[in-house]
Amino acid sequence: MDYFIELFFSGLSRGAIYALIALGYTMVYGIIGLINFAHGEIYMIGAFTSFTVATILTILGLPLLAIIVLTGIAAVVWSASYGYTIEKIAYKPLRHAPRLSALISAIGMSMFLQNYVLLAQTSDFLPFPTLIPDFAFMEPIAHIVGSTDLVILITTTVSMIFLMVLIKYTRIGKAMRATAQDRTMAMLVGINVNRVISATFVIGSSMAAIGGLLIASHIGQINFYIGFLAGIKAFTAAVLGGIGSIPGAVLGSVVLGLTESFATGYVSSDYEDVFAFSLLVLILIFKPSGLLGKADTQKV
Amino acid sequence: MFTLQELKRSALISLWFVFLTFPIMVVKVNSIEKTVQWRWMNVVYVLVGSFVLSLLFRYFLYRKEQQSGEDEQQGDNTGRSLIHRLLIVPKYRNMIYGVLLGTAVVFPFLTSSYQVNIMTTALMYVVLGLGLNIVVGLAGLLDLGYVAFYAVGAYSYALLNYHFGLGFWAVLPIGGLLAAMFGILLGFPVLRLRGDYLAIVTLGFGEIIRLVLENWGGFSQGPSGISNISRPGFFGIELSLEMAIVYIYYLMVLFVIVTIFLVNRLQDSRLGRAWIALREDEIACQAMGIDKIKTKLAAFSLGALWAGIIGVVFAAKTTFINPASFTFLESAIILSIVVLGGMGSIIGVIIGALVLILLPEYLRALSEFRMLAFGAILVCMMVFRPQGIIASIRRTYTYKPRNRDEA
Amino acid sequence: MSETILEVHGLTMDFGGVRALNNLDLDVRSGEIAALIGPNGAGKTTFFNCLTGLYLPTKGDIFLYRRDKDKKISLKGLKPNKVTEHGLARTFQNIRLFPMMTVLENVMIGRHCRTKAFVIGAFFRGPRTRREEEEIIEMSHRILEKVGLSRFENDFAMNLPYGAQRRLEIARALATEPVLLLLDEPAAGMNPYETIELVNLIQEIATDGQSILLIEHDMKLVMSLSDRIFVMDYGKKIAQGRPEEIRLNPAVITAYLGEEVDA
Amino acid sequence: MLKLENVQSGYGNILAVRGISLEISEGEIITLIGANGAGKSTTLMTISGVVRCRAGKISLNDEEIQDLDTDAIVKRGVCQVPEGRHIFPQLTVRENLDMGAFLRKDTKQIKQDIDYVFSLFPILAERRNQDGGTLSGGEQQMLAMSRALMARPQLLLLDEPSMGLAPLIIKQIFEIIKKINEENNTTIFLVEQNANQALQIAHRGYVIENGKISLTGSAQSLLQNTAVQKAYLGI
Amino acid sequence: GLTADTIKIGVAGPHSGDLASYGLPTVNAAKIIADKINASGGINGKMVELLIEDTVCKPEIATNTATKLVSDGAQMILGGICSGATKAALPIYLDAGLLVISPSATNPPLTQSGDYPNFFRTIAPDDAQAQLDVDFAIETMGYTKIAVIHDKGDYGKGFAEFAKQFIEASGKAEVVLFEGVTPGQVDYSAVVQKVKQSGAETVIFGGYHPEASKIITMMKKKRLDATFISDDGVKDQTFVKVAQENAEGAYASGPKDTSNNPLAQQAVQEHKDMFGTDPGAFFENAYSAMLAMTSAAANADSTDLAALKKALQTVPVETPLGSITFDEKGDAIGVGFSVYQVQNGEWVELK
Ligand SMILES: Nc1ncnc2c1ncn2[C@@H]1O[C@H](COP(=O)(O)OP(=O)(O)OP(=O)(O)O)[C@@H](O)[C@H]1O
Ligand SMILES: Nc1ncnc2c1ncn2[C@@H]1O[C@H](COP(=O)(O)OP(=O)(O)OP(=O)(O)O)[C@@H](O)[C@H]1O
Ligand SMILES: CC(C)C[C@H](N)C(=O)O
Ligand SMILES: [Mg+2]
Ligand SMILES: [Mg+2]
Repeated sequence: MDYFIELFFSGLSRGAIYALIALGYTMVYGIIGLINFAHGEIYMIGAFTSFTVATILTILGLPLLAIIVLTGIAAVVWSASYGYTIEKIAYKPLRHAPRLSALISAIGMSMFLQNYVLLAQTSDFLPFPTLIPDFAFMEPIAHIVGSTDLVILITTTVSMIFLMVLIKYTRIGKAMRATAQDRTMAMLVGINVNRVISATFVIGSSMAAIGGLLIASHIGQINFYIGFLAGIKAFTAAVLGGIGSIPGAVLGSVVLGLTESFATGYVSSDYEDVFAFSLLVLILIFKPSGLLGKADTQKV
Repeated sequence: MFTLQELKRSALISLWFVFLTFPIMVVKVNSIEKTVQWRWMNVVYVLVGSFVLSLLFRYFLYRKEQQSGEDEQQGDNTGRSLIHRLLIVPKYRNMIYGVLLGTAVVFPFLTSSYQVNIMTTALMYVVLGLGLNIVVGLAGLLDLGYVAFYAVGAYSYALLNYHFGLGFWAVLPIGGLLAAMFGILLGFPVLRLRGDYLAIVTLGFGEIIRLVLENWGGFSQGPSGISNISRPGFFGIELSLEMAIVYIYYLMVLFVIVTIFLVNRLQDSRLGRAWIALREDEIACQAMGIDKIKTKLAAFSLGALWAGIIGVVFAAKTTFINPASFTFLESAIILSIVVLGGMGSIIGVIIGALVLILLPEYLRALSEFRMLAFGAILVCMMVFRPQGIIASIRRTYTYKPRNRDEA
Repeated sequence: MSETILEVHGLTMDFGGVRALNNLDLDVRSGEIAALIGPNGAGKTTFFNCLTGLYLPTKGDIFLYRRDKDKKISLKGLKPNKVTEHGLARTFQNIRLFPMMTVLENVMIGRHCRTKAFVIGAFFRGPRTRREEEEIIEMSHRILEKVGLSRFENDFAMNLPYGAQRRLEIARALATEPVLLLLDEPAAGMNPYETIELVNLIQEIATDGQSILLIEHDMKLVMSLSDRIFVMDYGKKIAQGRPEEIRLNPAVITAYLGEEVDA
Repeated sequence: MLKLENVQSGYGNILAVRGISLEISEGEIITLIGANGAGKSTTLMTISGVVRCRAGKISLNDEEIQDLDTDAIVKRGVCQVPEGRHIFPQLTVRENLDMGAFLRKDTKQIKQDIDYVFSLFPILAERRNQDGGTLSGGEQQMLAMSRALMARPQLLLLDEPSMGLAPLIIKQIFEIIKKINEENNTTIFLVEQNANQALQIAHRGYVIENGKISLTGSAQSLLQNTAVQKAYLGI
Repeated sequence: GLTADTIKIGVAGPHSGDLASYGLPTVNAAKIIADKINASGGINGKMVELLIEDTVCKPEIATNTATKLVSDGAQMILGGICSGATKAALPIYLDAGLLVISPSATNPPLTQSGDYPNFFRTIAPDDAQAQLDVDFAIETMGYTKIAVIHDKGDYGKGFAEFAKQFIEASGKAEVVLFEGVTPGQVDYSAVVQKVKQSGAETVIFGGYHPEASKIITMMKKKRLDATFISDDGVKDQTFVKVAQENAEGAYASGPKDTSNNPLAQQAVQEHKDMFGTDPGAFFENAYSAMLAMTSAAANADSTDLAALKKALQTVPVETPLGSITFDEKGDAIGVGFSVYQVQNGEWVELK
């Protein structure tokens, strides 16, 4: 039973990690229907920015809390700026183009950003400073849930609720939903579609930045390639949950995390991804629009 | 040509890029030794570089918008660009084909075996691109796991060759058919998924196949791969490496020709029409009596067939394979070929494959900037030519009065 | 004439709480033009969707009689493409053409379910396949001539004027050689002039013996064309009869017509 | 209020509107009639900025708007019921209506307006929590009209508002148009295939042929014009 | 023309993509030595010219790279970083009669199969290390329950399979867990829980330092106190830097300590001078390979394969790895292994 609980929490925190990235993925997909393959790279850039800023601040000798806050802000600012700029360069000119063209543009962008960081920084793995200390009160259960896990779980939950409220109840959220469903009509009811899309990229990228900061400090190392696998997994999770749906992204991530964890624990980690993808296939066969995705209602 | 306002805007943009690239390009920290390196020169590069590039970028965007009147228009069959006109008139088309074929034949005599070798690779991707084009370009099914079928082909040959000593020619059809079977097997449960859901599931399948190959050591020799695979036989004569390279090159030329011929026929058949219609409107298609699943499966497995065949060639060409050659990135490249070339257009796919496969090779001069440039070029090509290099020029059917009296 | 070709019993369709079709009975006879009318949201399109296999009805039966094959076919639960093969073809309320295919090709797609060539045929293109292709083109061309679209033959469907697109949908459906042709608001969005041309076209098709069931809100068209009219409201059939009966039916007037219409 | 001078616009290399000039004064109902493909919808789309104006000038209350983005034009009080309805398919009827009032901040008034449109179209009230995409064709048309009313525009552009509606509802739609014109002094630009009925309620009309205005005059005079009668009224 | 006065050395390896970090240090080593040789008049008067080509560690690209190097006139090859890509390219080099020395391709059959007589390496094959690590775990430390983890890569998994085989052969200990982890995965806690569940006293890990540091960090986080034993892909200063205090106490095998070797110190210093940073993975091996290759060419005064082979096998070269020659099969003699432990943030050789 203990083992089960340990695996459960392992899966949960892995799911929470995926979720931080998947949230941004799903938002961007929701609004422009684009699989933004560069989203993983935004996360990676968030991690690098955090790394740079945190190191500088450590050298300056600031207190830990200040470092965390300032690093978080810097990561969000820069990642959001990258997200914004990428949209303007690589996706906006393709609004009226076939959707696959934007997909290829995204793949190109992802390659570009990887190699950009590789060249401007380094190809090596860099040690990421431990920003989140071990909380004393967590010590009794530290072998099950660590302090970082806890912070990630909380952040993910808060982000999810924040985004759900944002989308459901705020003006910008309404504008996002409208833009996602019918761009022309959204313009015709007075929504500035360009601004809404930019805002979505900014918010999604900010989520990725927070993810970059927390995950890097959880893993303790970064390099230019960390965005790739994380991006693919997060995307899988987003689809599993029903792409475009905020709670779906989180649910999908958790399901994916748990599957991988239990597959590792009870079968073999050799095949954890095989299990993950098989689960995806199975779920989609029975629920073709994901766990919480709205079925595509097409009236004829 | 550039107004003051444009210059001002570019200046602002370049400032923005300085800000953007600051933490990555200017600062470099060493967290162990607690040192910070400030590379101020990079500010200057970024400033100047982004100023110029932003001017160019906007200038070309502007040009594109001006031109969009000419060729973006999808509906119009006449008044297209020169290349389209060349390709549509049969006389010119045959001439172009003739020239291409001639070049292909003499190519090995004019260049080094390196050139021949990468050209062979490019031709392999031409066929892969044409195969995926059936799935994505014609039938409109976004397949991000195409590489799985390629792997099936390659491993069929490697394993059959390793265990049973079967030769290239024997395995060629087997590999293709196995891959096609996999296509049907995998396609059956998932083909009712729509658009991007299908994309992610196929991506998943691609990964599953690769992971199984990687982990099931007893079957596939795992990550260390299979080496010493025989090259294609040439009437039992042992060929030197140079000769073998040229031989495989000619084989590929032949394959490309056959593929073009067959894909052309497919495209102009009842089945091909059904694919295109399916891509345009599934519901209307069903209402016209088209069996959605059967038609999609046909596309999926035919695409797989070609991937499998080229997989066999791949294994024979490199004589060594391991699962690392069959990652998602490979699928992404093949997909890029199809989209970049122009979805659904055969010539486009050929050009796309040549560009995308030869480009990184010729970009070797840029050494470590190679993949950076490759990514940037992909983005630019899409931004400036979203419909692909050669947008689909399908032969359209015309009615020619026959058996009727000319009244 | 007057043999029943389509028979619907107690057809019911629920969407969550909404009962879009409520125990509907209906029959269409060979060679007639029948019309289905009713207020917006009455369930007319839903009825077509149930017939053609796009929706699976909650309850009820659908039978198609094919005298030529001496068969009674239950259509309920069949896939849309099977339904079309058995002989129901339809047009859509919101035009659903293949926009990037030419007009001729659109009609050729209609021939799909009456032809056979598949992968092998495509690769080898033997004499059978070639003959089949010729026939497809020939036949499609004839249909286009009949509906008066042959001058657009090589234009992309998306570039056609609206009225022509509606006709093209009809042509495409005709190409499947239907036993019964279902038209969903064929005159919607047409101007009076085009509507008149459409009436002529439908009449012409009918004179070839084609049975037709159509949905329409244009009363002039309905009254002048139909042999029989069914009226629906809230998923139920509230009236049925010949045009002159329907026009005076008080239930129909309150629910739908508002006042007497003059045809 | 709205003035078009030599406006040209189109798609790709097709020029659908080839130099149209027209004028609407405040409080007027004018109608634009023409054959299929004549460029009516394109004209409306150009006014609201969805289709770029390639040449000429469009001014709204003496301000040039041809280079503004659609949302900016909408903010100036223009609202359109587009051809093809453009219902937000995954928003409920209620949310679709809310979206129509996107630019308004007077929450209370919005509530009242929703009740008002529900009273106009009771079937929508019944379907208020159903996804817009699953409505029947006619219901969608009613919703599109209602959504436009929710914006309380100064200038309402209507593209075939009667399409797909039952005879009873068509009558009602025209009554509503007349009513909001009279009560709210909303200026209305109406495009209709149903030219007869459109001209019944309009003050003035324009006839468009091949992207150009071929005829204009009071609604009465157009109704009596034999060419118009023959081509557009089906008489 | 020019070829007469220059010796062209091809440098092939991953210079872009995810494995670039293993390939680029070799390029640097080659550049350093080439510059030094050219500054001092070349090899018997011939200047060294480098042809640097990217393989991305992919077999199919490696064959293109190989044919390119061959047609560009390369006379010797430094590299083949990954075993897989190297294996694919070797037949082409062999056909052209080129010597290949790899700093890092450790797959045993490369030398042991005898298929590639032109192949040499300055790193020991995986089986040698695995034997050493297993002996250390069983004999020295007395462990009886061992978990073997690998990164599913050809190197890591190869190593792990040897380790497993040797443990089982020893009869004194038991493999309680044999698993692969996915490199790049965001989190390894599940597999760590599984190790814990298995009751292993030690983990033998086959793979590279990024995964190793993630795993060891996670082990500490999950309060698992099994020891950690690994291979030379881990015995790298980066491992200590990245895993920080979690690395303390970890064991890894690696080439015999050469940090006292003045040549090694000099090599590192040269790297700092030229590139301003610490060298990366396999730098010393690459440096040694390049030295062995160039001095063989000097000794043989030719780039003929047979002559080079003879020089390599007979004339010892002083390198950062010590004084090395090569055996019949192509493995370096003298690049023995020792076991190291992280003590106070440094790898310390255990005697
Ligand atoms: N998928 C669905 N989910 C929920 N309700 C639906 C769905 N499809 C149709 N309905 C409802 O069923 C009713 C009947 O719709 P239908 O489209 O059949 O009407 P109709 O008679 O064709 O109307 P119209 O003349 O306006 O086209 C409508 O009220 C509609 O809202
Ligand atoms: N999205 C589009 N792309 C290309 N051409 C278009 C597009 N929309 C309309 N057109 C063309 O522009 C011309 C004018 O079309 P428009 O829709 O304005 O006509 P309309 O008068 O509104 O006709 P209708 O009565 O059918 O609504 C037509 O020739 C049409 O084919
Ligand atoms: C750099 C590493 C990937 C090389 C590894 N030792 C191998 O044999 O493949
Ligand atoms: Mg309907
Ligand atoms: Mg219109």
